[in-house]
Amino acid sequence: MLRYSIKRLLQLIPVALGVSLIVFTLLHISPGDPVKLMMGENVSQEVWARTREAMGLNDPFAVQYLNYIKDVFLHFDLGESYATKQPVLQEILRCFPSTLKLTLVSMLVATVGGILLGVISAVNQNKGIDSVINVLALVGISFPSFWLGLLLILLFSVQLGWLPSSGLEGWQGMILPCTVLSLQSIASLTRMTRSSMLDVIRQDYVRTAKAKGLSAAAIIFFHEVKNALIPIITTIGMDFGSLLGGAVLCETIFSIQGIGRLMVDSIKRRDYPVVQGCVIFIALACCLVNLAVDLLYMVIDPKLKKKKTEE
Amino acid sequence: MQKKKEREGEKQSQLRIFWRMFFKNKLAVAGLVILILIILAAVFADFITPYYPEEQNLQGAFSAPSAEHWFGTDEFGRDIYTRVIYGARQSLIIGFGAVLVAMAAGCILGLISGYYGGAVDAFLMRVMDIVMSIPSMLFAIAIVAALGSNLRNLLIAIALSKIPNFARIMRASVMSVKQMEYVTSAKVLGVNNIRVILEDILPNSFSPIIVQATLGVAFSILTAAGMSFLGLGIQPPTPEWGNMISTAKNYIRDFPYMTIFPGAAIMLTILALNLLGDGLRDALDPKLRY
Amino acid sequence: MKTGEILVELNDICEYFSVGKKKLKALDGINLTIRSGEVLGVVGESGCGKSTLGRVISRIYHPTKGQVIYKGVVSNVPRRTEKEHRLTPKQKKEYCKNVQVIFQDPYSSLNPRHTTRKSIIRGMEVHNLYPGHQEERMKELLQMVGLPESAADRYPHEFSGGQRQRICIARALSIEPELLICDEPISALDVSIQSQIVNLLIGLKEKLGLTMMFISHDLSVVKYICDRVVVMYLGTVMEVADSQELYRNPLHYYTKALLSAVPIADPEVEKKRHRILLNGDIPSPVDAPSGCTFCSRCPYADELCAKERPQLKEISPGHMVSCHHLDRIKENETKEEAYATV
Amino acid sequence: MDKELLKVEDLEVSIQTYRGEVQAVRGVSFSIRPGEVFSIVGESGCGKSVTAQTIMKLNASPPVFIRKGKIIFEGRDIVPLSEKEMRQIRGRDISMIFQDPMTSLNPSKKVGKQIEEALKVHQHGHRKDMWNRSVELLRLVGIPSPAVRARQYPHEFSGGMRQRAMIAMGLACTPKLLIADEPTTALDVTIQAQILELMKKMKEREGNAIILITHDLGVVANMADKVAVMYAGKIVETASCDELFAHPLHPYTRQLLAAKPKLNQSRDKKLVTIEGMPPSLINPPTGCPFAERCKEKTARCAMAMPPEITLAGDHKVSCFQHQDAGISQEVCV
Repeated sequence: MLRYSIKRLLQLIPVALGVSLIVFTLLHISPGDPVKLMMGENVSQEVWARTREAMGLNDPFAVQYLNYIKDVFLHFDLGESYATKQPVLQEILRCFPSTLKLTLVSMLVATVGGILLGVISAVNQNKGIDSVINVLALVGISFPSFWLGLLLILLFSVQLGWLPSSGLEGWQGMILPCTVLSLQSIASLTRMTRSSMLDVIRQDYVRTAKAKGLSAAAIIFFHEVKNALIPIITTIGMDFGSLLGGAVLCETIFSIQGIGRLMVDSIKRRDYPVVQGCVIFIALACCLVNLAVDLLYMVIDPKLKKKKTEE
Repeated sequence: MQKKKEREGEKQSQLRIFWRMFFKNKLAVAGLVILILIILAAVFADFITPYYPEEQNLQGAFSAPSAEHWFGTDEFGRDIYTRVIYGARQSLIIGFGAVLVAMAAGCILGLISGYYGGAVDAFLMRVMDIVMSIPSMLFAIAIVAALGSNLRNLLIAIALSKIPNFARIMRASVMSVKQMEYVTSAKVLGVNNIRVILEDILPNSFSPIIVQATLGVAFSILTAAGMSFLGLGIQPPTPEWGNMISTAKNYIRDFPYMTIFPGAAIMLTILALNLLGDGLRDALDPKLRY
Repeated sequence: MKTGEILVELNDICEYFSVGKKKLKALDGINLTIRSGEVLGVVGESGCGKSTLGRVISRIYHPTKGQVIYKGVVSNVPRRTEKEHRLTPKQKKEYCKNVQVIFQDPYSSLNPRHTTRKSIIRGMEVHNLYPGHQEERMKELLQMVGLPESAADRYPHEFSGGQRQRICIARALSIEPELLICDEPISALDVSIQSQIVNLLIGLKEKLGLTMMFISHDLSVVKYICDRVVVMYLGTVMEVADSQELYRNPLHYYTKALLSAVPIADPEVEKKRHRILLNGDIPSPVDAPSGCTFCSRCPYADELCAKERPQLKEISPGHMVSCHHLDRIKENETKEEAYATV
Repeated sequence: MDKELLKVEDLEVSIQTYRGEVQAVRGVSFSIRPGEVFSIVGESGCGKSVTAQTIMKLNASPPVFIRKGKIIFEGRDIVPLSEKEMRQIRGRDISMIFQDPMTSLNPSKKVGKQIEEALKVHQHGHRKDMWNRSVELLRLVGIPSPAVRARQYPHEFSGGMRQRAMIAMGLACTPKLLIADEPTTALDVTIQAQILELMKKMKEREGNAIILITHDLGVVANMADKVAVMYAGKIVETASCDELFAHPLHPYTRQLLAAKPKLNQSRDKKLVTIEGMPPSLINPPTGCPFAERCKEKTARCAMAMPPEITLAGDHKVSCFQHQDAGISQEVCV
């Protein structure tokens, strides 16, 4: 188990390199001159040339990339923001807590809510409550989250005045952003849990359990849920990524100073080092969460544990 | 004569079973009908809208929905109904275009990866893992940031972020079809690799892709709208649902209807696609057939 | 080629698959011959490698070690040594034409998107046989396997398992192979359908003068159709003999146990039978014993068996057994018989 | 002793499918005495498994419905019983083992726990005792080092071992009836011999009756006291095991016996083939279901279903051939 964890951690290295290469290339080919972006359009020719040399912009692409990589991995230095002249990492770390708070709470809400609704729905297959949950889930995955956000603000902040329309302060402040961010995940998890449960209900061992004389409730809780959750857990890990993506929208709607908002603002300001840093940072965060989920997965599925540790 | 008819009926029956299953699912049919209506509206937008989408009328700005302006007008007095209908064009082009590109590229990669296996497979899947480790929304944002925001770049961005999805599904499907004994027996008969791929593997591994494509269109439309909402997608004054909501956001306290209609249009489209996708999946699933 | 001559020769065939870090030895040193015109039965339990053997002979797999020699020509060798033996693409294709396979699962062995016509004609197209007369040839084949002509335009899912197996047979015979490998062709079918297919195969074999390799776990069916039988266990050959001889006078303890384990549909016989119950399970081929593969379940096994693999020795003409302790087994049996008569 | 343990009367079971209603079981009657091994033999789709699962009411409803009939277990009809009442019977009075030992055990639960669970449902006692009893059961069914094995997961067991564990689970509460649905079909011959031997041994010990569902006449000959031959949802012939194999009366039984080569037969004997396929059960034929494939059919076979006649030695058969003979034979005896 420990060896496997270490192995998986080591596997993160090529992923991190790949991500940084993709992002670095993308921003390298983007239009606009970095020096002019940094120092303004009317910088003198001489200063321009000097800064370019100093920043290593005249080096070949490969050298620039390697230098960047060296800074990132050896010194945790993601460069410096053009706009604020602050180290990028500092900017990111300033914004990250809000994003983390938002996404983790949403993930928790989505996981608990989605699995619960999915189980309820599957157990009452083809009954009234199942249809209601099905319809809600379908509507849920079809709802554009930014639109939902606006509608909720309209209702709860503007009309009723119950909840704040911006920020993440206090539990009242969390309600709207987390609802908006988790809705899609709740809906898709509900659907997945339901179909996974229905798959498991068809399995032979559920019939065996029934033949032993177990009650329906005991079968659901001791035999079905655990096995049904095995495929669900992987999707939760993947979901974290889409939650981070969704956080960009959510932070914009509710004016939250998070990493997504930082990224969008930086794009508009053409502050490329920050964009670069954000993408790499988020990709690594996703990988780590996926790794954590994978390890959790092994704890639940004994077959996998054996297979993976033997490899 | 009658016998021949019967035989022909049997001949297509696999497709017919599929359609019968599909048409039994009323929600799926509803999804298909809504989608067709939306596509028709987008194509014939010129004929079904009373105004031009970018026609300004500052005196008539912010008028509430009325007989003259069904969905009201925006801050420049443009007719929102007209803009919503024209907005469908952008969304559908991006949705279907991105999925077509992603599907073509993904299927080829998945096919190669799944059929040949080994080092090629390992390399391709590693690359896919890397791309997938960036949340697709962020990946699209990064690409648009680099290339600039317009319809073409948005389409490319979304297509690129979707490729790994298709590649993985295709690979898994090819790998399971490859194990089938009819593939082995084709090889034993001496059929060459290319014919085996084209005649045996591709047609039989395509059905999960169809479902994924339908859901992919929905996802692409949502992403595109979200990007436009952030100001990173299609720029005003071109009507697009996402950027319409983005503008409307500023007037939400006083003129909420400006937000409602474009949002409802997105939702209706996505809902239709999801219904269609569910129906296709159920109809293609052999497990549910018996 | 005259009946009785050697058609296929297997020289020390090994087939290893890697499972994680371990090696699964599906076949471990197989030496066999198939003579022209005979029906060779291959029997054994799951994991014994009988299907893998069929797949090596039909070139679906390359062996890890060893050679398949077909009519004196080296035809299947490990992939990396293919160049040394100068196997040209034309030769490979020619080999496909000569050796055909029928698989176990009639549900997955037909492409669901091909009509029967397409399935059958495809082979003729590939090998350019019967140009211009393929349609007639297809009809002839359908009739030969007992299907109506109207079957030509239908898709696999419209047929039952038995009918599909008939289509598979027609497809395999369409290119007039010399050797037909039947890989458990009837085990997925019901008893009443099994007999239809068995009789069809026997009829076709006589009519077309085919050589057949019949892989099965059903010992009674093998007895019914095969001339010679190979008994396999965990990737090695235990015993080879003419069918009559093997069933009357099994020498290897595993063969004895296997035969005695087959239930016979006659309660009178069942009550009187002495059944040898083997201990334990069949080990996984991943950790097969290094000596005699059967030593973990054999009551006669000793240190020698655990250390050294017995060679296949000819005991009487055509009857080959690989066992270190044939004498002891025989001795013990005569004793038991003596007790029984007393 | 003559008291019947289980009596099934005129049972009809249907399955709803999208093609239509499949009449899987069409009027099946039989009875089993305590300690008896009753075998239902037939080909796939003949309704034998549906019958077996219906006795425990394990089928999901929908799509499976009991249309008609009684299942009388120890004098009580269990068809109208509620799910809650059925739970009292399942596992305690009747238990079941299934065809595929690979999928019949929960993959994410230790084998010992799964057996323990079978005990816990119907018995009260200390947890440790229950666990010890599970280990004991595993030992009884011949699993080496049971204390270690009980803590393992099903995927660490081989096929034969899993079926042994299933048997241990089935016999945990010493049921009066064990239903074995193709218990050895998925197993190799030498393992099949072990499992059949085990089932016999356990039956001697526990004295339970067994319903053995199988397609293999060899297994029937080895195990059964009494045999019912099923075809297209109907029982066409019932007799004691010896009687059935010695004097098979129904043409289907006879041809089925002749269609499979026997190990102790010489190969000159030509295999009998039964041409054609079993009829579809969506619109089953009104006459004898076997009429279409029968080599001895007469005009009336396709018209009406032959009634079941009882001949000497409680040998029941549904065939017009024996309708007249039925009386005369009885006179003879």
